[in-house]
Amino acid sequence: MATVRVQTEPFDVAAEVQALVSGRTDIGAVVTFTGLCRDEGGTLSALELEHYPGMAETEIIRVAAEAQQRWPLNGITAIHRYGKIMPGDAIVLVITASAHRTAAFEAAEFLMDYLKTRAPFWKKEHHADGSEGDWVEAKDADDAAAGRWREDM
Amino acid sequence: MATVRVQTEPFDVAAEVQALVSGRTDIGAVVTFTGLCRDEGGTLSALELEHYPGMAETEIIRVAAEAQQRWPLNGITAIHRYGKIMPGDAIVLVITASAHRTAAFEAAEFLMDYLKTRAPFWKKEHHADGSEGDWVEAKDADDAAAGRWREDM
Amino acid sequence: MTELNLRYFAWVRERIGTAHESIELPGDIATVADLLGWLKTRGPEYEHAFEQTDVIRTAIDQTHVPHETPIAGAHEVAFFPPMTGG
Amino acid sequence: MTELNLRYFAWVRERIGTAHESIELPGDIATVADLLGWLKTRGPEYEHAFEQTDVIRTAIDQTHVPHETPIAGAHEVAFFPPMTGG
Repeated sequence: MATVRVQTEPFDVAAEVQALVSGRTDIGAVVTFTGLCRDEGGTLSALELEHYPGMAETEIIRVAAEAQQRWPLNGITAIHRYGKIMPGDAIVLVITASAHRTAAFEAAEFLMDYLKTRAPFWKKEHHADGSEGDWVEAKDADDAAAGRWREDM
Repeated sequence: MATVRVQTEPFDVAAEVQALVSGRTDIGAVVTFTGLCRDEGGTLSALELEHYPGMAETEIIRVAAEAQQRWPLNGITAIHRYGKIMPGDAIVLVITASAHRTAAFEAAEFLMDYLKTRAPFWKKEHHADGSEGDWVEAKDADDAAAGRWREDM
Repeated sequence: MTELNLRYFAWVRERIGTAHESIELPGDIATVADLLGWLKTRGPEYEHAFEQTDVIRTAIDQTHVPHETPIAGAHEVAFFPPMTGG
Repeated sequence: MTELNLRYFAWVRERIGTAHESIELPGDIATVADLLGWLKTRGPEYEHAFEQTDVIRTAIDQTHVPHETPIAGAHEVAFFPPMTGG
């Protein structure tokens, strides 16, 4: 019961939520997370997202399956875009639905933490002044965020 | 920078998100929480939500202000409905926007935990078999969830 | 004697049979707890509503307060069960 | 000699100057670490891409693996920097 897509096109959060909850009366909580491209105080003109086709979908499906094992969920949607993304535009969407709010919140956070550290996507910055930008560096904070879900800890 | 409403009418999550993020390029993360009426395995035909007019808005505004002091947020929207709510329909909406995902997630959870324990709303169940339902009892789990945000702990 | 507006919500309201009333407050009532004790003497419906005072939540002028709070200067006191919104 | 498909992403791809290539794998290469060591001998662009092998992430047939993993039976090995999606 997970919908996973990797695409260049923008996504419609409302339509994705609707697809998940429509006609159901057993869902008590829906959490959505949308990750957006920031312009970093006007210095960034776009992000270029590269991905590993095939593996990207596989890793997200794996993370979604793990979330469904850990929490009692009615459904999961995870969509990750690639290609050129402008400031203010959405990059990633995660939706979780559950009978109870704690499961929905925790599963959404888990999905985002794991997406960031396991799904093969890389961001390159394009500078507003036209100069070539750098590849965004992975953050230790993201590894730490993913680490807190380790069950052996 | 908080939008707080207490109303009988349904709300439009997409429109509320749009109102919060439109034209901005400093937001990196938007979390929405929607609380829905469950039919409890078909036994519940509706929930009747009673509230304390005036105090309900005041308490939600207070909780939103506290969230804004604790986390670096770009904006908060909190909408709570009252009156008769059918299974599958939305009761409450919380939206948080921030540069970073952790702040947005934590603030949304905080808002929901505090809404549940501080905002003067009460739910009465209407049974599907036509018999008079009971008032929903407050859960110790909700007090515990709110308690974890105490800064003196 | 001071006039005080009382409001009741949810099952407190149902048991008492009214959503609000104005009362003349006897002079020897200092705190919320005193007021609850006095209200319980006003009839079986009040006794039923307030039989377990420890579960009753109180707001003075729309702010949550504990039962030991003085009610001097209050315009409106509300009694209700623990909240179940969200 | 076995044919192996190699894929490179992000700055690993940029430094090497190609996104994928097919190589004939020398027989004495057993693990991912061996493969990285051998690739570094193929020219300055490879040396630059793999100068810090501890930051290089690897996938064998689209599954993350540590550097000590044997590559026998692999069809596709990918090298890339730590992921920065989400």
